[in-house]
Amino acid sequence: MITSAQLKALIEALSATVAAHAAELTDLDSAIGDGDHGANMKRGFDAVAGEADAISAKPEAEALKAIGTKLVMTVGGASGPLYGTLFLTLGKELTVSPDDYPAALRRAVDAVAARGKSAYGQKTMLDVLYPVAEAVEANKSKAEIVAVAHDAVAATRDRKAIRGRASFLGDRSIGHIDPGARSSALLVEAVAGVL
Amino acid sequence: MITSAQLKALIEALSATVAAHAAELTDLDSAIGDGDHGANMKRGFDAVAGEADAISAKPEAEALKAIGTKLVMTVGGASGPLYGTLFLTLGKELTVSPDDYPAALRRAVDAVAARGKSAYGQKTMLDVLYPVAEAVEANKSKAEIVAVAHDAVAATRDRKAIRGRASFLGDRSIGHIDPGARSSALLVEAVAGVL
Amino acid sequence: MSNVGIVIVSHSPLVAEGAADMVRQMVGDDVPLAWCGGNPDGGLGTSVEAIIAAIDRAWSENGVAILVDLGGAETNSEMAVEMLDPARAGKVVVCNAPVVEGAVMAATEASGGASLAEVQATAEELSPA
Amino acid sequence: MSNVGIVIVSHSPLVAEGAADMVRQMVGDDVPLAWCGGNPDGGLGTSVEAIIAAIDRAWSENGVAILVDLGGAETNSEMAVEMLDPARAGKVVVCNAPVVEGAVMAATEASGGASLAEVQATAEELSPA
Ligand SMILES: Nc1ncnc2c1ncn2[C@@H]1O[C@H](COP(=O)(O)OP(=O)(O)O)[C@@H](O)[C@H]1O
Ligand SMILES: Nc1ncnc2c1ncn2[C@@H]1O[C@H](COP(=O)(O)OP(=O)(O)O)[C@@H](O)[C@H]1O
Ligand SMILES: [Mg+2]
Ligand SMILES: [Mg+2]
Ligand SMILES: [Mg+2]
Ligand SMILES: [Mg+2]
Repeated sequence: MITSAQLKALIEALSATVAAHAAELTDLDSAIGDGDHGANMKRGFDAVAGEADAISAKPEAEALKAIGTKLVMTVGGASGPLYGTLFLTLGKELTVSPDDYPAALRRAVDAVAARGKSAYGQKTMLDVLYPVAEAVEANKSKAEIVAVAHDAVAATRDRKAIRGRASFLGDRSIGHIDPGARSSALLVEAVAGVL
Repeated sequence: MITSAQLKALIEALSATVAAHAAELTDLDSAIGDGDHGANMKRGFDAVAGEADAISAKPEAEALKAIGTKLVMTVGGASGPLYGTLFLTLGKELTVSPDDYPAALRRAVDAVAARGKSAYGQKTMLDVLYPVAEAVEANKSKAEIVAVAHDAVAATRDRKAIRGRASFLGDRSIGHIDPGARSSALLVEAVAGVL
Repeated sequence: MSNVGIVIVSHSPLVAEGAADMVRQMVGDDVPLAWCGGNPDGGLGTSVEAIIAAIDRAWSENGVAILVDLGGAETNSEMAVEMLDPARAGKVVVCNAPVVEGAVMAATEASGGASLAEVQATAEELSPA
Repeated sequence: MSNVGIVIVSHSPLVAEGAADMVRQMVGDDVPLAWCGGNPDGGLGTSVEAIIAAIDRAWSENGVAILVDLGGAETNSEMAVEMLDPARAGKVVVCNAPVVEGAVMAATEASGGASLAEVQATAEELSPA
């Protein structure tokens, strides 16, 4: 069970890494999208951070749902309902089976795929989230999980985008890292730094 | 050959009948379209009337082309390029075969159909223009031609629209007169009153 | 009003408002109609909160058809529908159709008293399978 | 600039401007782009004169793809193309595609240096046959 203090530190770490990398995320999105992924993520996690006290006072599962709802309501791009669904589903699953983090994460990533009508390998955030879920299930160390996430980001470079705006570019999306994959790895790294 | 005085009277008669019936045309278009046919036609024929002197000073064929160009440039709805094409083609055909009005009219109506990717029987202005072209070819009297036009307007009521905005209504377009058919009959009647 | 309602969701508030003008020109006030566009800061994007509010404004007991433009507008609209009261959510569909042309066609169909399924099918005829 | 140009023609100036904003967000200044909307009085409709002027602003020697919304916008655009200098007219196509989605997809394709035929085909994939 994650404590209230950990929740607060988590929210701060997530919003800090998003803010620190907003320009990078925007640049990645400018290359193969509409150049707003940094601003979208920052809007969302700033809003979450703005309610850090109220959210972290809630029980773990409720806090995760509150983060998800906030992201859904504030991000404004495709990544909003996707990351929102990730946190909302984590909260729902942990309500049903408290402490079974690997199963909750797996279900949450499946829910993101359902929300996006997408799958692993299409050059999206799922290309990071699925390997991370697997590493968590395999009980890998935090350092290993973070390494898996960053490797998974790098692996999006050679893929052709099949979902999201980058898919409009067809073959020209090859050679670029997916912005949502990168933000996923940043979030994973922030979580690993706190828990 | 139509004289300059006749051309001027013709322009005045056309713009007068359109102005007098603008509200009616708009009402017809409100029922099965976007309610702008009266305003569109008035904008177009007012613009033509505003250059009545200059246009009627031109030789017949050139005058007809000038009317067509003016309509194309000012009507602002689908009827603009369609009536524009009618007058432009009349002018072109009369340049090639002066005085062969029946052939020029037939070719002009065919050009309207090509412009609209449409055909007789689809509840459009063509449902009037084709019967009129036929009546002219059959050398009917002016009164007969006008009667053909008005009968053709009435016949659009029971048809289902296949082209133009009214086609969006599907079966619900049945039971209404087509606004472009009505305006065609008004133009035919005005021409018959002058020539 | 018992006709199916129409909601227009675009990344651009200008597109959404202009499409609504085109719809009004075809159907007048016969169809409940609402639009939204722009992310929560007003930039290009969409807002789940604004979509929920638009569904509310265009509410009809016979259902509401949502027309969206690109990816994020669709995902955010689907999210918005799921966040509705379940009794309402079952009466709202996100159409797989172009936003402007779909809105005009869907609204024209709705103005004749068509069902939600008919309105959706009319809009979706405009889209490749 | 050698990329194919994009012209957006809507009955509504708001739709045309908003769609152009969405295009610019995807492709920046890599694609010649122009829009027009409204009849010659500014009401909903289209203007051949404005379309010709927009083609001029978005001119590229590699061609111009026009995206239109409904009937009159298409007919007026086809008329506008025919009124161009014949050498230019052969390099302009009116796409059978939804105006907003088609403009974004066509411009994205054009920004990669695609030919006019490729740009048109990309936009038209969005339309049922
Ligand atoms: N259908 C989808 N499934 C999974 N991930 C997606 C999908 N669509 C977009 N994404 C992710 O979202 C990222 C883009 O987010 P963002 O730029 O905030 O939204 P938008 O594309 O609406 O501008 C992409 O890089 C990709 O990782
Ligand atoms: N494709 C077409 N072929 C022939 N006539 C058409 C076509 N489309 C529309 N029309 C005619 O134009 C009339 C509508 O003109 P108008 O209201 O001025 O234009 P819009 O439909 O663009 O508002 C219709 O009543 C019909 O007679
Ligand atoms: Mg983006
Ligand atoms: Mg975006
Ligand atoms: Mg009309
Ligand atoms: Mg009109």
